[in-house]
Amino acid sequence: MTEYITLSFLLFTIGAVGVIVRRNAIVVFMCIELMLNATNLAFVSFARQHGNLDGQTAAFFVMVVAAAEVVIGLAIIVSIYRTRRSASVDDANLLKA
Amino acid sequence: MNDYVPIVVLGAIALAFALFSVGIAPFTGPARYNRAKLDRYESGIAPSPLPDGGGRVSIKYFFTAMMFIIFDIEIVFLYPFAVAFDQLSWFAFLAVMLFLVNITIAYVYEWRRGGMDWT
Amino acid sequence: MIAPTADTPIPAAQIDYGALSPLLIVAGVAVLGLVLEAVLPRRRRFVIQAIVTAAGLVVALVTSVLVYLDLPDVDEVERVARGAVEAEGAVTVDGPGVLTWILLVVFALLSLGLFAERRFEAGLSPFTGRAADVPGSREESEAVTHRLEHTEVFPLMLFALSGMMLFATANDLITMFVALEVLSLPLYVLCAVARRRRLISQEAALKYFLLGAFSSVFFLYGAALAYGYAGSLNLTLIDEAVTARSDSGGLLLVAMAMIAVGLLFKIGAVPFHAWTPDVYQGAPTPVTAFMAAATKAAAFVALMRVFFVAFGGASWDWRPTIWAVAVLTMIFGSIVAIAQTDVKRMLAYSSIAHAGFLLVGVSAAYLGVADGLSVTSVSSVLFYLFVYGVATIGAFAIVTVVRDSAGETTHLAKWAGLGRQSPWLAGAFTLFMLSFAGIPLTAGFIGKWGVFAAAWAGGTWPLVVIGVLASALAAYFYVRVVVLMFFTEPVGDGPTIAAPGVLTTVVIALAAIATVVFGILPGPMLDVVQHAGAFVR
Amino acid sequence: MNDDLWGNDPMWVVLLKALLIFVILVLYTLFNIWFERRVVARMQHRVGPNMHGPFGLLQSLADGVKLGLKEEVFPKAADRIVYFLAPILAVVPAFLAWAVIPFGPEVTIPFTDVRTALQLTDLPVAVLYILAVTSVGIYGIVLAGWSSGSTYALLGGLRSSAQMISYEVAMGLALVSVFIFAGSMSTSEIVAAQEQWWFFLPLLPSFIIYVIAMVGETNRAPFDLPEAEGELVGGFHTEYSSFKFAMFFLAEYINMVTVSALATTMFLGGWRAPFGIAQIWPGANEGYWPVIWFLGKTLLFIFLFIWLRGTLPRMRYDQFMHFGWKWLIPIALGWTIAVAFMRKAMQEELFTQQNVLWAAGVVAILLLATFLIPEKKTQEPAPEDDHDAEFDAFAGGYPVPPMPDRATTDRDASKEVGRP
Amino acid sequence: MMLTVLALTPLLGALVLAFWPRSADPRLVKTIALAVSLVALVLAVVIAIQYDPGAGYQFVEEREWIAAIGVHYALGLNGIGLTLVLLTTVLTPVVILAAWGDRLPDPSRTNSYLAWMLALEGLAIGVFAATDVFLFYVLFEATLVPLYFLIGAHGGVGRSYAAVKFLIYNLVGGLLMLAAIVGLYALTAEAGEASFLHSDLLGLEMGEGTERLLFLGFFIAFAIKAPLWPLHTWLPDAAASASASTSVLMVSIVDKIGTFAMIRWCLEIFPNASQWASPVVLVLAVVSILYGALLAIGQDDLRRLIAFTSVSHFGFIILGIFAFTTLSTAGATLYMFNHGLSTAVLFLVTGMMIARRGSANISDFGGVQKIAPVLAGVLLIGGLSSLSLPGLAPFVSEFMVLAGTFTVSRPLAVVATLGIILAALYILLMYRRTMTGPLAPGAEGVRELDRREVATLAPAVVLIVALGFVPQPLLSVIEPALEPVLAAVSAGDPVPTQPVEAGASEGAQE
Repeated sequence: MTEYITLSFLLFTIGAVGVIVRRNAIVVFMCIELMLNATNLAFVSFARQHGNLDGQTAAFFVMVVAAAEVVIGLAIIVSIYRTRRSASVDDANLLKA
Repeated sequence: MNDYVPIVVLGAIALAFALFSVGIAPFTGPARYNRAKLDRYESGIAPSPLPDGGGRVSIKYFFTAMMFIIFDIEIVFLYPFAVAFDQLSWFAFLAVMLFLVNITIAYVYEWRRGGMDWT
Repeated sequence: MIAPTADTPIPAAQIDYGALSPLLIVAGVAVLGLVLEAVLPRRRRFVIQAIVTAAGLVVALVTSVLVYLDLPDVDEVERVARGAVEAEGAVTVDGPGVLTWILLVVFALLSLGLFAERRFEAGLSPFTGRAADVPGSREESEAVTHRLEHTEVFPLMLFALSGMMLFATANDLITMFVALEVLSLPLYVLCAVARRRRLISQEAALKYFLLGAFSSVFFLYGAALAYGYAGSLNLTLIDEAVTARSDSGGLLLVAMAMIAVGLLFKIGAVPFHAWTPDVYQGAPTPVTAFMAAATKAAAFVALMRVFFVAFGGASWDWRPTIWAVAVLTMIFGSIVAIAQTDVKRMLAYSSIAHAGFLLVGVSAAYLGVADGLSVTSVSSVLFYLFVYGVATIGAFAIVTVVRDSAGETTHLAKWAGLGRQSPWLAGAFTLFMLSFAGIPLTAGFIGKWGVFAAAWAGGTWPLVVIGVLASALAAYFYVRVVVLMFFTEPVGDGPTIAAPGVLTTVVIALAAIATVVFGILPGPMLDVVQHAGAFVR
Repeated sequence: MNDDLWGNDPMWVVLLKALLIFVILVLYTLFNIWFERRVVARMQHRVGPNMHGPFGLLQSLADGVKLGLKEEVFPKAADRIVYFLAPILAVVPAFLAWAVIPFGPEVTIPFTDVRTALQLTDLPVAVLYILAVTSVGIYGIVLAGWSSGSTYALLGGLRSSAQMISYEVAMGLALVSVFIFAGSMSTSEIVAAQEQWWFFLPLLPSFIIYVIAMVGETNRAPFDLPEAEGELVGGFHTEYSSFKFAMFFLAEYINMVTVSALATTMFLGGWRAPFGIAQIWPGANEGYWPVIWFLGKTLLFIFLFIWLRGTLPRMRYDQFMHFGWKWLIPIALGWTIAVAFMRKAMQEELFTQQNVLWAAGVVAILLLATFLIPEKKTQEPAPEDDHDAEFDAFAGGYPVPPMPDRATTDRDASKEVGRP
Repeated sequence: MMLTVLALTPLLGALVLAFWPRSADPRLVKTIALAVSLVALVLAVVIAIQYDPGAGYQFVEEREWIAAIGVHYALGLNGIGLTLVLLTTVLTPVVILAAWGDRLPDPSRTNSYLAWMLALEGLAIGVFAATDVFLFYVLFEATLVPLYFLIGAHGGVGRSYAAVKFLIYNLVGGLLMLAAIVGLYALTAEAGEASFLHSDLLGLEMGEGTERLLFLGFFIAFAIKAPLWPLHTWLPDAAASASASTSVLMVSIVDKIGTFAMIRWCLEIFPNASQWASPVVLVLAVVSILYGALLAIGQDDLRRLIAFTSVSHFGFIILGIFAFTTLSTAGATLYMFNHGLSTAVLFLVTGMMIARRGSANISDFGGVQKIAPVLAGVLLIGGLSSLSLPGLAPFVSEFMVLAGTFTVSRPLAVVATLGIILAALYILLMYRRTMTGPLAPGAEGVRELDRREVATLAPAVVLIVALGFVPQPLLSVIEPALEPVLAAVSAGDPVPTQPVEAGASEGAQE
């Protein structure tokens, strides 16, 4: 069982690093999705380990939420892209840090 | 877990076949260089340059994708419900119906606001 | 034909709809708003949507109060607590939770006044007519000439509100996560649809979204690990596992840390505050007001619920971290706010500082004395959230009023001399600033007093001392604004004060009255928050 | 599910079955191509391929070999890696879907005494698995379109994916009622549940929706917009040649067979002998015979595909999407709800079976009738100056040819303003 | 009810003025303000007459205010409070009368100027009468707001900076006290019922560490208020920027809250900690005395000079308080009153001088007594009272403080006495430079005092002289009130039963 957890943790870390390192909003966003899926993996593995269904149900909800997030997130990214022709996070710098 | 082993086997066979076919293509066919041949095809006229990133595509495709996601999620919920249908009480039944009503409302909203106009 | 076979029936969930009715009403009205959006003709949508939303909120408010009055007493051995776990363990309808509902609905009602204000933009709402248009394009000016308005903002706001309400009462980490997203997603959208300065608004939305999604994944992974540790996502059951733990609990520590990251982000605590100034500045001001007041309230109650109920048994593991975060947040927010030149950014940093003060109350984890009513972490934070929220909405309402030809003028230099031009407005703003600074006879003072009292009672007096010093720092920049408004000569023509519409006036007036009344006579409100009791588990 | 039946085959049996499926699919594809050409030819009063092999049966093989001997092209603008991988990504999932299709009941392998099911494996979520795996194939198409670096290919890929996902929803909804009746998503159990009644009878609307959706899913006429030769040249595979093109071709035909097989399994009783035969001949549902029934039923659907292709003109893209989103999906949704209520009513014994059948029939007829009602021109806020307005070829985002009475210029925004 | 009425009278007056139309005749507004303050004075006098010196807290009012956290609206006066209430009510009419001719930066805002003054008076009375520490704190902090606006909106050059500095310093102090009050709450809540009443807090049990911590919270707040070196730096800035009337209100009344509260809250509630801290405090007080005096000598700005003299005087007051002898403490209390008077005279007179000359620099004056002898005379009286010339009021109190301190610590008393000499130096130097010698160029415009100004200054001058000869009425009120305080402090002191003697022997040993 620990392999799955390790894998999920690895995926999560890769996603997190990606979010921090990458500059393209879409890529950042995909990294976040990767993290969500890593979470799902963890949920399902733990569900198996504990022998109850809570984790699997949780994975269900996570999928739905991830989908909703995709809809909203892509809409925002697309609208920014339409106005600026760039999806780089660094190009969005009207708000001073 | 063993249920999935045959799938892997079949997948391996298919993958091997596909890789082999695509892989031997350079050796089976002729290779005669021709600049026009390597250009993209545009009905016989000189191809117009593509903008970066493939250029813009209609936002309608985005709408379609979004709607698909919403409805696909709906289906994801409906399948377990359907499978367990006979074991479910009225409560679960009504809950899913309520869920469907909600989806329908979103659907009507999208329809009315022009999200499904393809013309 | 295939006969139905009911071999192992799955039992129906027991749900007390009465107790959950405020939540259901808000969500229901939001859905109703969508239907209206689909069926109403465009010209009449705005007014009807606003009225329906207001009516829904009022009904929700009334039912919340009724639910609150009807909460059953819990015979816990030690402390006063009222309420019960509902919906198969998913939601806890208890005193603090229902009180938070009431707060949230009140905040939403106040913000609604700003959402629905159509006096400033030549009779149009503060939201863009068609979010899909490229700013400055021909389509956009067309949208303006055709007087298009996004009336979806009302349902969106209600959806966010329902998420917040659920967030504050969720008794289950996955419910909490869903609520977190339900509250966040509409806010992301709302951030992006400002009528003026759309680029900034969209940028704010993007930042909010990316960072928000990032942090909620952390929350979720924390939940997954907590599940791995305890074998359940239910806060009560996690508590049992935590209390009975035998191992060192490395998994538990990581889980708590990750959950904390997610929650602290929503709260805007350092070092997870990076989004706050950008988003507060970029979002349409009504949205900022709503977000600043309501999100913070919901997130704080959720934070306390998770850490008091589920991880209460491990409080000595997490409290030092929260102390550190609280200290950092207070000091950082106060110091950086001093350097700000934009009102909205300054209020954003002030909100960070306030998150720190609130965390002081939380970190004490003081649950009160047995069988007695006293200031506890929960009650003091609730009171603070109320006064902070009211003053925040009031302050942002004033921000919407101070404008020049390009819309709101948020640069501080432009606010110079406001006191001469419209003493009432400047006076109200001063009042809110004083309340933020925690000057006696304003509600903010009692709020601060409460969290510090709870912290001291919880044995963290050094935090109280740091807290009061940070308050003094914070007071500096609040006072600076007052100085600017009253004692500085206006630059050029000074700010143009748009005559506030009835709605905005009412909002400002209500906020100001509440700030004064609860500053002078906080007794009834304090009684209420104390009688709310502890979290039910 | 029978636990000792699945996942306990010896490795060589698994290998054998997998190989068999692979071979069957390849051969079936060759056959289908020939079959299609012959049938279409017959419909058009032609003869069709008849030179190579008996009845020209080897024509497809010859074509395939010819395809393999063509020059392989890597277009200049292509993204080479993705361009290379796309056909593989299209074809492998097409094969994979067959892992859970039941060809027949449990049999003894000849020359041994090993008993095994005529099905590679089964999963509790087999149908879901099929849907998932076939969806992966869409990636192949989109990526092929994108990586070619050509406008036609890109548009074809986008259209294709838009179309497939649009009809996937209707298809998925149609399957819900099957699951309600079968109480399982395992293919073998669904077949088992159809022992008495094939589901296409009680679930006729589902069946019709499924059949329409499956045609849309496989990009076949009249829904073959992605490769619409007239407008998009070849769609997503415009720039492909040689074996890579062959892979897409193969994938399309396998997908056709896959959806047919799924239709057979879900609605036509799978490998069960047609109604009546089993009553006359008890052995019809045992041994290797069911494979015949199964392949026969599948071929029926293949014929339907061909028939449609020979009969119907291609739809316009907007008509196609309109049909999918505004007709199929609401009907599927409504029907699903109706099925759920009926089933619930049966559970509560409100209805006798008879009544249900009647009601189903009535509803089905009513629903069918709705197809006959011409669609109203609704809601369109009648463009005031439709004819005088300058025509915008890209108004909705898709290039639309100008009608004879309209002049082409740039944007006509007045129509858009009506809806924020 | 008497005290509430007394405190509410000016507050209501302030409210009336705030809403009075701005276009109204300024003289009418001023008259109203003066009338209100006189009413308050009359009320205060009535209270003083009714006051019975031997009966502890009187005119007590006690009502629940915020029941949830045990806060009461509790007022009551003892001798000390009465003294300071009298000081407040006496000085306010004087100040308003003095403000009659103030040229404000924005003349249309006379209303708010006077309204804030009245508000300050009301709040100050409340502070002196509050017997609930929470109420005390609220009013204590609330006094900042009027003063802040008085300095910031109606002050002179650099007012904005001065106002903010003033506010931040006092706020820091106030907030530290808030922390301590929070601590008190935690203690009482733990002990049972949360309460902030003075009477409930008296016998409160607390650990040594806690007590010291809480004591520090309170003490630092009061030390900032009553500018004790090194926390005094806000005062000179504020005084230099504020109008003369504001300065009087600030130094003579509001700063007294600091010393007053040291007696009422620090000594009574934290007797042990007060004992513990007294050596340090005494040293700081002496440093204050010398430091203030030395810096006063070096000042060229009249207002800053007076501000530094006040730092020095506050040093005496704090010295007296923390010497813990009946003599010194009573002297300190009396000193509060007297210092209020003498500083008021100084600030007002110099204010008039500055208004006439248009400059606050001593070097811009010279030989003024030739053209304005009455003005010079009043300045001299004020100055002499400030340097504690025998026969004027401050002498009595300063002597008492020094005498009391002497019994406790001879070295400190001796060093403090140096302060008197320095005081003579700065006052006389200032007087010589401004008033004697040849008339400085530019100082010709310094007119003689007019009748209103004489009327303004007269009451204070009269009181200074009168109290110089007959301090007994005030002392008779003060001393009984101090008894319980000293009893509390010495109860924590393990050895001596008679504080004076013990102190003396201690001093002798040193």
